[in-house]
This record gives sequence, C-alpha cells and structure tokens, in this order.
Amino acid sequence: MGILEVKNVGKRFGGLQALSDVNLSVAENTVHAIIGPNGAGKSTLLNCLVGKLIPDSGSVMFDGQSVLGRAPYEINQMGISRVFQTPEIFGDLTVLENMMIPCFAKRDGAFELNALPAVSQQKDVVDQAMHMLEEMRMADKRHMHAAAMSRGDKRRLEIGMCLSQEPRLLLLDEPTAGMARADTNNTIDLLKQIKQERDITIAIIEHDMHVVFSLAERITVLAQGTPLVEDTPENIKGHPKVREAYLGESA
Amino acid sequence: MDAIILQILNGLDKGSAYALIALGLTLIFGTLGVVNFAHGALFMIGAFCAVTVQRLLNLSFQTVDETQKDFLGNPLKVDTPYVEAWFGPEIGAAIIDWSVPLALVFAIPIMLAVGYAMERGLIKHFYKRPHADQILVTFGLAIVLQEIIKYFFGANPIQTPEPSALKGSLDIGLMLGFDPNAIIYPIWRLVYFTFSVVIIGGVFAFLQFTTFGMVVRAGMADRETVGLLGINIDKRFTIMFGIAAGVAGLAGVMYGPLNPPNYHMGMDFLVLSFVVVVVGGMGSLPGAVAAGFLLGVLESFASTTWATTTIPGINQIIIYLVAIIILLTRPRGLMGRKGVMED
Amino acid sequence: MLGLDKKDTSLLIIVAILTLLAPFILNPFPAGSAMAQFNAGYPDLMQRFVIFGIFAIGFNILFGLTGYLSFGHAAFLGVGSYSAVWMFKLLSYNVIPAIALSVVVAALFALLIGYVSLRRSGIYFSILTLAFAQMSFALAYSVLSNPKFNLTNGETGLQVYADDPQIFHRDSLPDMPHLFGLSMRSTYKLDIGAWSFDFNVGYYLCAVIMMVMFYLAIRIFRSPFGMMLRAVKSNQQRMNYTGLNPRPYTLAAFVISGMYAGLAGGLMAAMDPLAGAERMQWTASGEVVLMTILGGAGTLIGPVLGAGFIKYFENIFSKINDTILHQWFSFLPDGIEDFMVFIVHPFIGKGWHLTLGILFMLVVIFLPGGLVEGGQRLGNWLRNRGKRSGEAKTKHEPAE
Amino acid sequence: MSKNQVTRRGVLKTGAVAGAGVALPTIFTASSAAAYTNEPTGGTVTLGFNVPQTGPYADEGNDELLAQQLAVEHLNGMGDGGCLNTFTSKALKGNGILGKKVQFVTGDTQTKSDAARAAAKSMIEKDGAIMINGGSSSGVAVAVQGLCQDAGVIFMAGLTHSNDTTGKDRKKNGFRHFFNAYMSAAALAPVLSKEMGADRRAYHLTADYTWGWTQQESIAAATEAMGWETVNNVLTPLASTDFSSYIAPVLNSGADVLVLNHYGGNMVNSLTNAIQFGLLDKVANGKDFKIVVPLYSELMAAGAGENIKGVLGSMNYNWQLDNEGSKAFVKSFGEKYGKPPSNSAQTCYAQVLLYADACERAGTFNPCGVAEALEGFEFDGLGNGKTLYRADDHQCFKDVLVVRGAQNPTNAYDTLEIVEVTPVEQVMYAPDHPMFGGAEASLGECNSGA
Repeated sequence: MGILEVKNVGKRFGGLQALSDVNLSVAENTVHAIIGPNGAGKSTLLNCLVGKLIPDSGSVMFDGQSVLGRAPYEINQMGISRVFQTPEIFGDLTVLENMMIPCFAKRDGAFELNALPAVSQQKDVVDQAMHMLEEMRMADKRHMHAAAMSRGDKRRLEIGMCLSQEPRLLLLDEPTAGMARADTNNTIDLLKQIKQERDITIAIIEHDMHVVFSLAERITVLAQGTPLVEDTPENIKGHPKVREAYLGESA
Repeated sequence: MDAIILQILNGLDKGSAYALIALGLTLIFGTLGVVNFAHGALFMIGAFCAVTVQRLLNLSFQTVDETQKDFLGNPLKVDTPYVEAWFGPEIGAAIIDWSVPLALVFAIPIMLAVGYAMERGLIKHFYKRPHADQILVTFGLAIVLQEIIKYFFGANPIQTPEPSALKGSLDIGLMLGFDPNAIIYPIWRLVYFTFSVVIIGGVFAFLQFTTFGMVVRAGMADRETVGLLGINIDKRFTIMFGIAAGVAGLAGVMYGPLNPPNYHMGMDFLVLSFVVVVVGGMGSLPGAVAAGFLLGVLESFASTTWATTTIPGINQIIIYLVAIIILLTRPRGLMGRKGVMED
Repeated sequence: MLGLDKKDTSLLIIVAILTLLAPFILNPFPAGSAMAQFNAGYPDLMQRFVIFGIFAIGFNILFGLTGYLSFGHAAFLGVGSYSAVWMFKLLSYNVIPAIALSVVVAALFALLIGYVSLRRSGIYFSILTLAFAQMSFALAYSVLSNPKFNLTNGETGLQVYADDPQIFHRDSLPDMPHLFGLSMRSTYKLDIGAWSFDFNVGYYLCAVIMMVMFYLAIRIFRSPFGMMLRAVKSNQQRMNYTGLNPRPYTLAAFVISGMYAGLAGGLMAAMDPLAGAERMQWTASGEVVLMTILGGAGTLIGPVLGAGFIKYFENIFSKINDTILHQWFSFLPDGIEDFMVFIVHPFIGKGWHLTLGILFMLVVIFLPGGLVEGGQRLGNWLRNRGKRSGEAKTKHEPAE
Repeated sequence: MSKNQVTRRGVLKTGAVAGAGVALPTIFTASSAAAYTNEPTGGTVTLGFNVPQTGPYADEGNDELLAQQLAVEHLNGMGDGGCLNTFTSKALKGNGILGKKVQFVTGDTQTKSDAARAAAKSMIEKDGAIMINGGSSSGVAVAVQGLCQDAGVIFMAGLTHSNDTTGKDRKKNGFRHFFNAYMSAAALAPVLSKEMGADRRAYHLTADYTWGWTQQESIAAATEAMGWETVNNVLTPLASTDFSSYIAPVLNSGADVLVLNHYGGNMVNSLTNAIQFGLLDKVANGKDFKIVVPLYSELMAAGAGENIKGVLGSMNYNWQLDNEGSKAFVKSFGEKYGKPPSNSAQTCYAQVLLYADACERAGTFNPCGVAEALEGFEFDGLGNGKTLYRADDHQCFKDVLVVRGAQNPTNAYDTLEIVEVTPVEQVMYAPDHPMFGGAEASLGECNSGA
C-alpha cells in the first residue's frame, strides 16, 4: 500500500480523453518519477492529485484518505506540497517572508486571524524559516525581494518553502525545465540531499532523462493518458515499449 | 402585446447606445489589455463635436434692428449666421438644420486624432502597469476631460436637435395592425438604432474580413505569437484604439438629439457601460453587444408600471442586480474567455 | 513600545504629535491676514481630515495589502452614518452607542457584500462592489425613504427630530451629539497675538480614535495576518498550494476595512448628526480610492496624507473666487493682473475638480507610490545631492 | 489690530503665557463675551454664499453668485441701479449693514447635503460668516437650514421648492423666499383647467425622491380638485438620463396630459424625450395632448431648447414681470452681466437685501433679532411685488407666475412667456396644512449661538 494510491482515474476535456484508467501507487519514502511524451497527460494527472482538477472517475487516496473534492489548500494541509514548473513564489515579499508563510501555514492551519502580534515576535516561525534558509544556503539574501532573485535561487526558495511545511509527499513539476546544465545539476544535488536527510516521498514529473535517472527509484511511463509501464529505472531504460513510445524519439 | 413590443423596441434602442460604448471598451480591452475608464469621456467628446459643429455653423454677425428692443430696452442686435449670409437664408438654414449629421463627418477625424493622441500620449505607458493603475489614470483623465468641456461649454445641457425632416415619430403599431397610438416611436431613435446596427456590423465585418482585422483578432487571442511573426501589432493596436474612440465618438454625436449633451454624460454612461462589458464578458465583442441589448431590454421592462408596482424600486437597481446575478452564476460573464482580467 | 519596532513607534509618535497639534499646524497664518484663507484649522475641516483619514486607512488595509480594488466602500461609510443617527434618534445623543453600532452594522454589511463579491477577483470584484454600492445608494436615496417605511429620509438626509423617542435623553444634556455631556461642538478658542486657534472636542475625539485606528493598522500591517494579505496580492496560486485559504483572509480584510469605513461614517454623524445618501454614491467610493492612491497605497501614512490633501482641496481651494484672485494679483499692473487671473481662474474655485484630476493623473503616471514615494524620492535626491557635493569635496581635497 | 482682537474677544489674560489667553469652552465659535455666533466686531460683516459651483447645477449656482455679488454692491453703496428705491422698506442706506461694510465668502455645495454642510460650516467656523444664503436644491436647503439652526446663524434659502423646507423641516433660523410645490400646484391648477378643460386625464412622471413626491402629491391634489383624473404616477430614478421607456407607454394609457415632476437635467431629458415621441402633436380622448412642467427655471428652459414651446409651468419670478422693482433689478443685473437674471438669481438677490434690511430694522445682527424683524414682514419691490414673510413658517407669500414656453422667441431670453400672475390669495395655505407637517410642525426656538 503506497502513500499515494491512484485508482482508475479518468478525465475528459470535451472531445479529448486526457486521462483514462490511470493506476499509480507511490510507495512511502521513495522517489517516483512520472515521465511521458508531450500530451501524455502528466500535468493533468498532477492537477488531479493537488485538487486543481477533479477527475471524472476513479479515486485518489493519500495516506488512506481521499483527496477528491478537496480544495488545493486542504490537500496541502494533508501533507502534499507542490513545486511548480516556473517557480511560484511571493515576488513582492522578501525571501524571509516567503519562507515564513509556509511555516505559519504549518503552525496555524489554513486560516488564522493573527492580526495583532508582530511577525518579528513569532520567534518559533522566524527561527524555523531562518533555519530553512540556511539549509537552502540563502540566509544572506533574506531581506531581498524574492522577485529580484535569479531563477535558480527562486527554485531553491520554492523547494525550501515546500520543505518547511514538512510534507509527506513532495510533488515536483519539471523542476529543472528551462534551466542551464549547472543549475540542473545543483537542483539534482539539492533533491538528493533532501531525500537523504529526511523521510519524504517525492513524486517528480520530468522531461529531462538525466534528472529522472539520477533521482528516481521507480518510474511510471505515461502515454496517451494511460500508464504504459511502471518499473525501476534500469528496467525502464531497456523496455521496448518505452523506447517505442518515448525514448526512441528523444534518444 | 403592443406594450411588450413597445418595450422591446425601446430596450433595443436603449441597448444600442450601451452596445456601441461597450463595443469600443471591449475593443480597447481586448486588443490593448487596457481598462479604459475614460471611454465615457470619449462618448461625451463625440457629443460635443456635434455641439461645436452647431456652434460653428451658427457663427453670426450682428446687425442692429432699431424696431425691436432687447431685454434692457436697447435696440436689439440680431444675429445672422454667416452660412445664411453666404448660401442664402434657406440653404443656410437647411445646413444648420442638418448640423448633427454633418457633425459625423467632422467627428471622425477629431475622434481618431483624440484616440491616437490618448493612446500614444498616455495609454501606451500603461500596458505593463497593473489594471488598477490603468483604471486610475484613465479615471483621472475622464475627470480632466469632463472638466475641460465644462469650462468651455458650461454645466447646463445643450440642445443638438435632429434635422427637422427626421423629427417626430412613426406609428409603428398602425403598420403592424394595432390601434393607432399603440406603438409610437420617434424617428430619430429608429435612426439611432439603425446607425448602431450598421456601425456594429461594420466593426465586425472589418475584423472578420480584412487582413488587418484578422491580425488584430489573432493579436487579441495571443499577442506574443503575432508579435513573433514579425507583424507590428502595436501600430495596429494604436489604430484600433483610434477606431474604438471613433465608435464612441460617433455614438456620442448621434446621441445628442436623443438627450441634450452635458459635460457629465460620459460619467453617467461609464458605470453602466462597464457593467455591460463585464456582464458580456471582458474581451468578448459579441458578448459586449449582446449584453448591451440585453440590459437595454431588461431596463426597459423594469421601468414599466407593472414591474415597478410588483417590486417597488426595481427600476433603480435592475442593472446592478443583473450584473450581480450574472457574475455569480457565470463567473466570466455571458461570453467571457478564461483567464481574462482575473489577476 | 506598544509592540511596535523603533521605526513604527517613531512614525506613530510623529502622527500623534501632528494630530494633537493640528490646530496650531493647520493655522499658520494670522487670522486677519490675506493668507488666512489657506488656514485649515477650523473644527469642521480638522474633523474631516481625521475622519477621512480613518476611512482611507481602512480602505488601504484592503486595497494596499490585498490589491482588491473596491469601488463600493462608501456604502459602508453611509451605513455607519445611518446607524449612528438611528442611535441618536432612538437612544440619546451620546456618541458611544452610535459609534459602536455603526461599526457593528458596517461589519455585518461588509460581511454580506464581501462574502458575495469576493467570489470574484480583478475587475469583476470591482464591478460587483460598485454594483452593490450603487444599489445601496439607490435604495437609500429613494426606495427606503418612502413614507411607509422611512429608514433613510432620502434626499434630505436622516436627522433627529424633536418627536424622536431619544429614550435616554435628559434635559441637562446638550441637544447635539455629546460624550457623556461634553458636546462635540465645544470649542476652546486660543488667541495668541494675531493668531487664533480652535480646540474642538469633536476633533480631539476623532483624533484620538484615529490614532488608535492608525496604531491598529500598524499592528495589522506588521502581523502575520498582514503578511498573508500581502501574499494574497502577490501570488494567490502559491498561497493555495501552501495550505492557506485566501478567501477568509481577503474577507477578513474586507470586513476590517468595512468596519473602518463604518467607524468613519459613525464619526461623521457624531460630528454632524445628519446622514445623506450621497455619501454612499460611487463617486464617494472613488474619492477614497483617490485619497489612498494619491497618498500612497500600501504605505502606512500615505492614505492619511491623501485624505488630508483631497479634503484640503475640496474645502480650501474651492473657496478661492475671482475676487480673491484679483486681491492676490492686485500688486501687478492692471493688464497683467487680469491676465494672471485669467490664467489661474480655470484651476481654482469651481475649477478645483480639474486641478485635482490633473494632480491625480500626474501622481499615477509619475509617482505610483503616491505622495509618500514623492517624499522619499525628494529625500533621496537631497541626500544624494548632499553626498555628491560631499564626494566632490573629498575628491577635490586631495587634489589640492 | 492683534491686541484689539484679544481684548474684544474678552479673553482672560493669564500671567503664565504672556500675550496668550484661553477662552471659556463654548458651543460653536461664539466666545463668552460675544452675544451670538460670529458677532461682527470690526468695520465689516461677512455673509456666506453657499451655491453649487461644481456638478450639474454649477451654472445655476453661478447665476446665484452673480446676483449675490450684485446685492453686496448695492448694499455697500457702489451704485444700486435704483433697486433700493423700489423697496418699500427704507432702512437700507447704502452704507453696508448697520454701518459695516459687507464682505462675502463663497462655498461650493456640489448639490450634495454633505458637501453643502461642510462648505457652510467652513464659512461659519473659519470665515466668521454671520448668515448663509443660496443653494439650488431642497435636500441641500433642508440640510443647511438645520446646520444654521444649530450654529446660531440665519439661513436664507435659495432655490428650494419642496414643501418640507418650510413644512415639516421648518426652522426658526431659516427663511424661504422661493415658492413651493403646493403654491405651484395651487397657481397652476386653475390655469390648467382654463386652458385644457376640467375633464383631463393626467399621467405623472415623478422623480423618485422627496421633492418629486411632494410635487406630485401637490399637483395631483390640486388638479383632482378641479375635476381631473390621475391615470398613473410612475416614479423615475434620479440617476436616469433617458426617459424613453417611461414616455413610450404614455400615449396608450388613456391619458391626455403628461405632468413631468422633474427638475434640472431630469426635466430637460424627460421633456426632450416626450417631444421626440411627438406627444404634443397627438390627439387623445379627442383632445390635444398637453405637457405640464410644474417647476420651470430659465436654465432648464435653455437646456430643453425648442421643446418647451407651449409647455405650461410655474415660476417664482421672471425678468419680464412688469413692475418697478423688477425693471430696476433687471436693468441693474443686465447692465452688469449682459443677461437678464434667472428666478433663482432674483431670489438670492432679494434674500440678501431682505436680510440686510432686517438687520437694519432690528438694529442688530443677532439672529434672533433678525428673525423677529423678518417675521410677518410685509414689503413690496425687489421684483416680486407685494410680499409677506409669514411668521408661522418663515415662508414668503407673493404672487406666483404661470408661464409657457414661447412659440416665437425673439432672443435667447424670452423663451418663456408669462401666462398669468396668480394672486397670492390663491396660493395661501394654513401653516398647519397636512402637506406641511400638520400641527406637529414647529419652528422651534431661535438659536443665536450664545
């Protein structure tokens, strides 16, 4: 029984069957990659997991509880954090504030009218955020406007924000898309380090095979809205169906 | 039955003014992505083009008539318009009589110029600014424009009558086989309705059938891609702004005979036209037109005795009520596109 | 101090000093002098400064922090005023229950309108608030003033009549709004030489309340809640995926700012017990938008400055008529005098709307941060100039 | 000057602060030694002119302002154009009021109660205005009147036509020279009956607010008493700019007269729309269709242009009125400003002179004294002919003009012609008339602010 169980999920947009009969099981404390050619339904599947879309059929269970029909913030509070393809951060806020917001969300829940005490007096949250900033090696930039940072820094900040919520499942949507090789490698190292240092399950959607094969313990290949195979990276590499559907074209 | 036909007719007529203003607003929003609160002011400027033409045609020289006295008991100074002196009294009077249709010719270059100047001089610098900033700067511009008009033309409304040949009303009911006086409708209002249908049709045809229009429509859908194709979309958008200003201005010129122009008529229409655009769906041209006519008809029906006795005060709030209901049930208005103006 | 950091404390102290000494600061010119018409230190205007300051501070909590542009905030002000006058009519002229009820009713009203309007964002939200406010105005102006059910007294405005119950009214109490017998209109007049200063009870009540509200606003700005509101403005998507529900945050901000507006409305009625429908009109909502932007949206002090600026314009600039202009320029030769009057004429007196519109446009175009940004830029420029001349000196010195 | 000011305000000098003093707490700005609010102590007295300078009624406000400036000139003896001579009271000497030179300050009402009160307060609190004059709507008049009552100054209303101003909202410190809706109706009804017959069926369009309702109520009552029938009364929102949907059903309703209980922009547009629909060319119930606009003003007539031809209405005053006072005033106004005065201008002019005259006769600026001098004051001149300022409700009673849009105006100023001058007796009513607040309406006590 995996921490995330997707059963028979289907989703249709008008005439397009984006997902059909998707089954996926992500085991706890593993790195699970979902790959597939463009239009395979990777993003649709992801959106079904985080509450942005509601599948037409099937079930999505996280840690034994259904996530269907819940709003994104509720699903996040259950322990699923999402990293976006282009970093989604609070650009107008400082780096430290960016890091504090998930800490508050972790501490106070989805809504708390905490309107009178100053942020600076919330020592526990400040400490937690600073600690995470240090771990992300950006403590020196804490007073910078987040929008003014480099793309790599934004990515690290976003991952840091997700981690500070101590999620049980971290979803990454093409975390290295559009990155230079060096930045990509840094991100891979960061993710490896994260995985080493804590008990966390990571599901990653990725195009870049380099990233996938450096990180993933299991891989699901999606094509035309259905999972083709699920296996270890080694087996996937040699799988004829996958070669045909995906690797053949990109290799 | 006749009462219903009458109110539908009236609603379409009312709606045609809303539709024209909303059409221009939507053109500007759809192409340039700018929320133009000064659009009502353009409508008002159009109406004052008619006033100006009327004033110009009435420019007069004075002759003293000893036989008549003015209010102070002095000999009366009689004004004779130059046009009457030049073309003879009859032709001169006829020219003055037709000043509103003549003003159309005059208003087109003026409105295009005003639109061009507005876009190049002000709006251009706000493409990248937040919508709130656009609303605010154009709101400020609307105040400035109306105060300038007020300074020159005063606060009182000024009559710009329709040509006397088009005065009066038609008994449409009689033509449809109802009793006399059942459905009476003013000729100029029918002219206005026809005019707006022609203009709306013209704008749609222009966008549909010309290359220029196709590029603009493509640009409305996806500005970046069209820009990548090496087409200078900005220049075309400037022209679109001019056209939108022209539509508003012509709507204003023709509106003058319906209700005499005053300096605040733009503000009076502004709130309403935004409601129309939002109900229609931001960025949707057919939506704007449909919503304009729809709200016109609803407003017309809400002002019937039947409606006001059933729900007292319904005529006061109908427009807003409709806006609220539509926005809550259809988040993007009647025909709005996803993702427009939701940031 | 008071849970604020050093910078905020000094800001609060400056505001406190300015408001408490306003009767002096606003009356810089001797009473009889030609410049006296620029004096703004009379009770009514001083009250308006702080009341609209409260209104704008509240509006800024919504607009400045969350970026939601409400075009219907005047409705809450109007509702507050009506509630307060009803308290005067039913209970007594004591301002405490009136102000309390105005805040409560405005909060409920804001909760209702906010709950519905906040289902949409962007311009849809603006139009929804506008629609609600215009509906409220139309209802207050005519529908709810019909003889059968007269809640608002329509065009004339709601006021206290001699035959109203006023169940707690005693003959010993003043026949106008008061605070436990201290009339809002009591004014100490202080004459120093040619100068004359008014110290009005109503003003000081409003001023104290404004300082409290300003203080609360600072606390809100610096609190986790305030940070969440800025997060709403910055990126709602990220907020959603960080386990935070933006809607209750924006709704809370909406209600809080509605309560500020209601308080302002209640105070307006307390200073002058008449509530007119036109203070609910969309142009009145537009005015508070102008105030906030003009002063500097999202800054603490900006809205207060903007409110003061616009009210000064409305009350002082609008009173300059041609006769006064001719007096000003009378030192010039006749022709030039007339010419100067001709040039200035469109912008003053009845032309104050024009001047305001132009200023507003200039601010939006060149100073998106409002007067506060202008002040900062000026400060920086002066500092840089000082520095540069300093640098120039240091560069120069070694050469010598 | 400065020292003078300290002593004349009767300030207690304290030893601690040399040259500074603190007055006792008082209501409003009157200090303890002053007998009443803004008691003038120098050589000048300040009047406050509160008129709309922005908004749709700005032109009317401007007209009022011109008339008030003219009145100040006349009071200060800068030539009175013979106006004062026609005034039956001879108390004014052309040397200001009570020997003090008259100054004035202006305020912008914006035709909004709030703004009007703010402007009035500013003039009272800051500029020391001893009275407030002017205005262009009933809402404003009632609001400012209440304020002046509280402040302890005299309020002389400008254009305000609602019954309430001197009806249920009457105040001891407030005075109205202008006529009201009841008087319009009383004056119009006989003329309407004479011109149109006694068996007409009337359709009312009424602006949906207090003034509209009282006007409609008055007209309906007066015409029904003459035998007319009221077919329908439709309330139109004040914010309406287009009345076509209200006009369209009129012809088919069985009515043969349309009564437009509208004012200002509403009236201009509703009348324009009615003419567009060709109502005046139609025959209904075998009679020529007619339109009535109970309250006319010159600016509305100008705004409505040719549409007013043949349309009946009433006015407080018209410059064509043929009496000595009127002629002198029109001449004086016309020579200075190049146009004849409007009826609101005449009211504002008369109000300033009436106030000044009352001060002279009372020998004081004390509002209670002035009010007493005005109450029951009978005079002639200033334009309207014989007039009474009734003591019971502070309403002026004088002849009312019934006017009609002229068929062939010779210039921009004679677009209205006087049909009949209804004698004052016909428009009289009891002070406790139910339309005027009934027996409960009371002026209250005079307030001098002391």
